[in-house]
Amino acid sequence: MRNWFRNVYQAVVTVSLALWVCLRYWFRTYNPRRKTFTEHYEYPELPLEIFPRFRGFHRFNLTTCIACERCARDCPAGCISIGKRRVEGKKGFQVTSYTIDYGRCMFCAICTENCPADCIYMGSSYDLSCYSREGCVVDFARLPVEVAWGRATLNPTAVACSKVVVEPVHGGPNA
Amino acid sequence: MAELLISISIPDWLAHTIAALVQCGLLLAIALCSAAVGIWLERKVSARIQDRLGPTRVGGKFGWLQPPADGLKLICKEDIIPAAADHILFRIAPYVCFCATFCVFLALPFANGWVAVELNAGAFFLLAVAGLEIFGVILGGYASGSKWSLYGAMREAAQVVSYEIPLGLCVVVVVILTGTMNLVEIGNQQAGWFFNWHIFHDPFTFVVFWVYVTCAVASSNRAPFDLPEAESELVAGFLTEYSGFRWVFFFMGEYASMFVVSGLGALLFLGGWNGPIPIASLLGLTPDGGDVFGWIGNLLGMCNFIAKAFAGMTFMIWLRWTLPRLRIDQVITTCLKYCVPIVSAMLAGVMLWSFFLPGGLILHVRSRYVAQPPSAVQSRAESSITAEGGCATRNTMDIR
Amino acid sequence: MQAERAQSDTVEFDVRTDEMLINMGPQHPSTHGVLRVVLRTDGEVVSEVTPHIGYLHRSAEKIAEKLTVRQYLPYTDRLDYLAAMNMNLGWALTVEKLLGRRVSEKTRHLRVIIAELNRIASHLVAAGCFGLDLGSFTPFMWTFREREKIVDLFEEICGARLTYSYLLPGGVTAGPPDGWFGRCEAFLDQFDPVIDELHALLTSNAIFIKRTADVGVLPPEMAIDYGCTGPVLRASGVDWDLRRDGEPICTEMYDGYTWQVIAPTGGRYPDDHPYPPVPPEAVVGDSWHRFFVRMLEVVQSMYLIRQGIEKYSADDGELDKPIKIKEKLPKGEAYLETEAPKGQMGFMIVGDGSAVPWRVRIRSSSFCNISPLPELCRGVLIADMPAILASLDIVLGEIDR
Amino acid sequence: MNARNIYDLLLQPFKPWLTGHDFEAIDPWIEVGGEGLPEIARFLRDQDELAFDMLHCVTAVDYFEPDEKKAAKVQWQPYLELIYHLSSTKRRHRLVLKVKLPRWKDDRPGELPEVPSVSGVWSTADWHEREVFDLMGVRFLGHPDPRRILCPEDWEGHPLRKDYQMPTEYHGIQTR
Repeated sequence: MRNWFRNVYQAVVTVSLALWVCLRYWFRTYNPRRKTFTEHYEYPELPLEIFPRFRGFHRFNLTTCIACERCARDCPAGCISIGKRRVEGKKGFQVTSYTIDYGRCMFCAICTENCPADCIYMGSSYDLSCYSREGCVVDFARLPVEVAWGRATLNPTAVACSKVVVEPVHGGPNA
Repeated sequence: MAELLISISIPDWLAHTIAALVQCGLLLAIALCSAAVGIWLERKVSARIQDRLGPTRVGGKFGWLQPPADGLKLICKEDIIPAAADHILFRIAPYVCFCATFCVFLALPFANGWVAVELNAGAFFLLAVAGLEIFGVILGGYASGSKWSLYGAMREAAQVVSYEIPLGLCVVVVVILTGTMNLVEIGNQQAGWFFNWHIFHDPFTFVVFWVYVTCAVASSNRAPFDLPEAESELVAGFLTEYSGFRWVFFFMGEYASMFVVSGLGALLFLGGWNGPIPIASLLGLTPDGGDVFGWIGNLLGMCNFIAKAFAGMTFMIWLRWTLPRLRIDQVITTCLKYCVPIVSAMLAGVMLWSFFLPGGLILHVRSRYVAQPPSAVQSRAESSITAEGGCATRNTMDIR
Repeated sequence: MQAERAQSDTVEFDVRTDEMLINMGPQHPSTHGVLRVVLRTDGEVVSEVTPHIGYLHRSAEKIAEKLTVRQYLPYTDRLDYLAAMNMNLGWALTVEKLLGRRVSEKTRHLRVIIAELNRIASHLVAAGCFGLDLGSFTPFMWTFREREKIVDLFEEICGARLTYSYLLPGGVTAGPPDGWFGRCEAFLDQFDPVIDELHALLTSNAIFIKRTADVGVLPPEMAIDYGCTGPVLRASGVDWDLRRDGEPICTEMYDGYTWQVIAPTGGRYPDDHPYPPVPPEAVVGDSWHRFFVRMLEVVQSMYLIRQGIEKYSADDGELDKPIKIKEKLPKGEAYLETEAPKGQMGFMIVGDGSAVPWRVRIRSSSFCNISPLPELCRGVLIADMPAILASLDIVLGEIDR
Repeated sequence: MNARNIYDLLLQPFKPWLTGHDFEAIDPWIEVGGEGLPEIARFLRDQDELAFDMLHCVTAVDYFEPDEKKAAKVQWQPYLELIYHLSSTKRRHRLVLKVKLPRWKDDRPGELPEVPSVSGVWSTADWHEREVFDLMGVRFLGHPDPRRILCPEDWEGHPLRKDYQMPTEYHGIQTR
């Protein structure tokens, strides 16, 4: 019997306490200075605040890359592949393609650690998506100039530009 | 209304049909609106409690068009009937559920005399019809052909059937107090200042009110008693296999029944359409002052009633987003081991109280020490004995 | 136990009932991922539980045989993704054990701070999900909000919000930015009252107690027998924490720190704390204790972080640089378990003289913690299943590896 | 108590089964013959001064070099090694037990090597042995539930073996 009364008492007290805690939250959120927690992020309207070290989609500087392939070797996921070509009469290579498969990349930033030319680093884009696995493959050599040269960060527009396949005007010499 | 139509020489049958249709339309509008507002309220309140904003985009800053938008989205969804389901029952179930809830609105008075069907045994009818809602849930759960749904249905059956008992007892307490089962009369007896409300009648009714809240929450399947659709245990319980428009019907049924139990609670304990301060009667907005004044007074009363019902809904929402869910055995234990004994004891208490102090605690003290009784009390209707009730008769003259 | 009694009742009354097989998961709201549990039920009573795992198997051990230890580090993030820092730490310490290296004092303090912050984050998720599985949604949102703040701190220090790859073998990628410790302390200060709110909403709540007390009791012998570790083991009353009782390489990380191992030995908690008392219904080793141990551990972690910040600021040494990417491993094998939030996370590395390990073994805490599930869930009600599962606090990424 | 003392303790009753040890390794280990494993395990658990009540991990290492050029360089003959990590919550010491197995029973490829199960001694071994069976292909005699645990029931081969070839197709699903 005592247990019965204790249970009733406990239930009433703790339920009211819980209700009170929730009520306090409820009304605290109307405080214009506090606001709700989510109100501090207006994501689709305003971009999220990003810290300087954020490891987003890469930025890559095509002009300084020496195609040493260290990043490609170091990458744990093996998502970087580099196409290169010897330049006649010059030292070193010319980068013809620098592809990162973002379907596999895990943004660990190991590729940026040992780059001798400091040409790849982590950018600040985070909202890049596509509908197909092929779409995740970004060739930095085909990006618009300011992105590929590391001046702008990788963005959807740039990626879309890089995917445009320019068809030859006629079907080629044998057509 | 039918009389009005007949008076402009419209045939009897047509007049009655038109009147019925108009009333049904009005009630349906109220039922749907209450569901829509309830959904919106649920989203906003839960969001605030959880430090979020809730819907903000659809329809301006407060997202008040969210429920219609949701409805639109749900209508556009693919309508799936599982292969293992009993097709006919599966289709019927949501409508049964919603119709049952809708029927309750028939007997729910919104203001003095503003009720579709004024029944002598309104309270009885209300409880009986509200109990039909589980029929739809059980049908839906059974017909889904899914084990999780079946669990939901069985839980619903066990839970609602057992909670009908304390719920009924709570209503009986008020019936004893008022001596009538007519809901309009019950509302009218609480006219005047807020201390005329049954909740403040005596300490026993105060406790009974909270028991009623518990049972009402349980019988409308709201957390912490939302076992039939316990999403962390039964996926979505009886709703698991439902999608699209059928799901909407279940959902509207739930919110409408929330409105109904809150409204019933307001009617039985919180003075119904009588505000805390009898503004209407102070300003003379009573039927005695003329039809138009009476009509305005009733409109005020209706606002009162709806505000109270929504306050009740808000409380249920607030409760839902605060508490964890009970287990099925604990739900039944709460009912049979706690609610039923408490309300039975309170029933006895109320009987004794109304025998010795029939005017209620505050009124009694007032009448003893304050010379002037409140004016509203004078206008109180004489108690009536209903055929079904016939228990304690309340003599309002004692107060004077 | 109550539910067992319920089962015996059905036998006594000799009601003819049919048993039903139900599939809980792999898509179920409360299996915490792609866990599949086959329930054999008699009405609401669960008579047999068979967990099926492996839906998230990504051959983590096989992948490790192709990568160097530095390269493998990002993969350890994906084991217990809710406590990626602790996974990094476990891997880093194992590599250091194999290489026979020790890090500087300053790095050690930074590691303590980071690891304990992540412990708080992980326990918050555990507490929130526990509430969610019992049908209380609000604490879940609150704990995730607090976790979000920790994640923000981590984003600031390492640039990622889930898979941190920060505590590397031999050191860290970069030291904390300016003012980071200030923000860290600010977080701890505002976090204090939130704990009380969580206690008000869950721990002391009558319904919560009714749902968790005396449910899924794991006796200490059984817990040890099944290799349960971490809060699950400690909630059974076994005073065992690798931060204090582990191998030297783990324990010396916490040298000079004062804190307590939270374990209800003899039914009592070690500290006088301002948190709710143990309800009379609770039995040591039940779900309630597992929850409560986590909540108290959060407070201990906060002490540790505060001390760590003090020690780090006082230390004028240097942070260590991580090992080279092609660092050669010696021949031999090293096995090390560290105290991750969910239990003891063990890595074994077999080196063969090259940079790539010959074999890597991951002993995951959740894998062991979930293995007594069939025992715990025998004869409970269906609703207790999620409660027990949530109290074990499993992460499928770690179980299936 | 360190591994040397434990070895001395084990020497008395189990001398024929102790086949090797290394006390200087990073984790000192004792190697035992497979047949004696359950008795030794029970002894380790039940002896009061040992009290190894917790089995942390059961795992196996495949010492086999699929690359023929490299295989010529390695000293060891191919074998499988089972490793048991034990510790005692009471006595606070730890031990590594090892069991050496042939890669195939009787050197017939496809015949899984066998070893007695210790799941009767420590329940941890139950799932861990299932995992070793699944990924490494060791048959545990007397195991209560010898099924695969991580891979699907009908998976072929044991993926953690060094000579494992990933199938290109599984039930019509491309795997690479």
